[in-house]
Amino acid sequence: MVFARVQTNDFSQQALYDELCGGAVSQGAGAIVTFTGLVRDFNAQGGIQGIELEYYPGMTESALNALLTQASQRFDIVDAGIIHRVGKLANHAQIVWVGTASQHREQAFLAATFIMDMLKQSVPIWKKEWQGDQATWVVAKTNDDKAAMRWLSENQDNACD
Amino acid sequence: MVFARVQTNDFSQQALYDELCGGAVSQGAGAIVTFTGLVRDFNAQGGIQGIELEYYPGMTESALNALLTQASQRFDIVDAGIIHRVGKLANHAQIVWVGTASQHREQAFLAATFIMDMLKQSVPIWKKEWQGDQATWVVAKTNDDKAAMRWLSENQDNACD
Amino acid sequence: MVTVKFFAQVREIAGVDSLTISLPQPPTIAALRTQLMRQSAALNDALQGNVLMAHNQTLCNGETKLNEHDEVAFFPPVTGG
Amino acid sequence: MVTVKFFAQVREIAGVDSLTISLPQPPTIAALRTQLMRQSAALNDALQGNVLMAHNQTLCNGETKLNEHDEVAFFPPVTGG
Repeated sequence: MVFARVQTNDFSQQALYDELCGGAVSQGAGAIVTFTGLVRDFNAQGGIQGIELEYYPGMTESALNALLTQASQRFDIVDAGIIHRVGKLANHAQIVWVGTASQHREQAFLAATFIMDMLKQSVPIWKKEWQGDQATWVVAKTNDDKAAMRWLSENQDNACD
Repeated sequence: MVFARVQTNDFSQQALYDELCGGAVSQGAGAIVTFTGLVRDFNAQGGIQGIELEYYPGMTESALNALLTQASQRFDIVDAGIIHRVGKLANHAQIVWVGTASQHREQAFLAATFIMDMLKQSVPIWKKEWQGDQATWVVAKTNDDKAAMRWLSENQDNACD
Repeated sequence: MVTVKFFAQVREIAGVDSLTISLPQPPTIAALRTQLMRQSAALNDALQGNVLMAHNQTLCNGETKLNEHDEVAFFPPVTGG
Repeated sequence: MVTVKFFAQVREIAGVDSLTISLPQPPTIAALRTQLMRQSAALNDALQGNVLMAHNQTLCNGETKLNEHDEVAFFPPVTGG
């Protein structure tokens, strides 16, 4: 049902949408939410020339699958998927895709937000940014910690109540 | 920049994604959120055989555009689009697509949630469900009113604080 | 004259998609609605209860003032999306 | 023996991707980390400060007990997505 993959090659929006919906519609899904992260062409210091992503083969895939299991237990979703690219990526390239399918739009939105917030805090992937021939490791953002903490400090399924 | 269309024909996930990203990446978009609503094959009374959507030509398009303007003023997004189908739609067909592009994922998620919540309450479109040769108008849901009210009662940009 | 449009259940119960009618006195949507409801049993049924109103394609309330050639619409709470 | 892996800045500063080392005494990740930091200036620099730890590919803390053939990893806070 759920799917999680780490890959170097690009992904197709249509193919992933179709993969997610394949089983989901027969389970009553009426709401599909997707998130796509793209390489931005700048950071706080100025323009950049692409990024490079490192991962921990084995653990990264396990962490992504564990995240989907958590999301499925916490939210009323019928399917979900994550694709994360690694290696060198050019400016504007697709980095990550998350999709959720639910009977209810609120649950689909919450599950997708949860997956992205937790992914940014708990899945072993590291990013460096290229400026000229210099690559600099990105420092983890306090904002991302806060976004993840919001979910950890809650007993409710709903981030907004 | 923003786009809103009412149409009878189906839409392509890939084409809409590409249309949304076209201008958005050069404006620093790093986060794309999409929502798709599908026809479910059941309601509280049992199985259904498709739906039929009526709209108010002229006002529906204006209301969708006004909603995109509101979303652009309220959230930090660089682009957004809405496609809504009308006419007869079979079970599992795509009904509505909303896409938002932002520099920040939280704003993209909030803007897409806001657009769907407000669309369900303020855009003149009406749905009937077919069961055999009987079509029954769908009654507006209290839940949808509550979802929209949440945004109207807030001074903050963020539904979760 | 103002143009009046009906949609969804309201249209089906009224048995008419649209009609034209002379400006009511006072020239408000509330007065127009009352006038229409007196016109026929079908319109009376159609415009009862929780019916939304639009003036020149913008949602409005009963106080809204009407002018010649305005477009008014009556319809049930929306259920799109 | 346990296998130790390093990632991202930690890997670059350590100057090594992975190594094997005999089980420390006491057999905890904290003891392993101290032992590695004493081994070279590079490892000392690499394992200083805010470094996350994984035990058999699950995030853990310094108290975690180690067994023969376990896999341990040290890396900086993650920045994917």
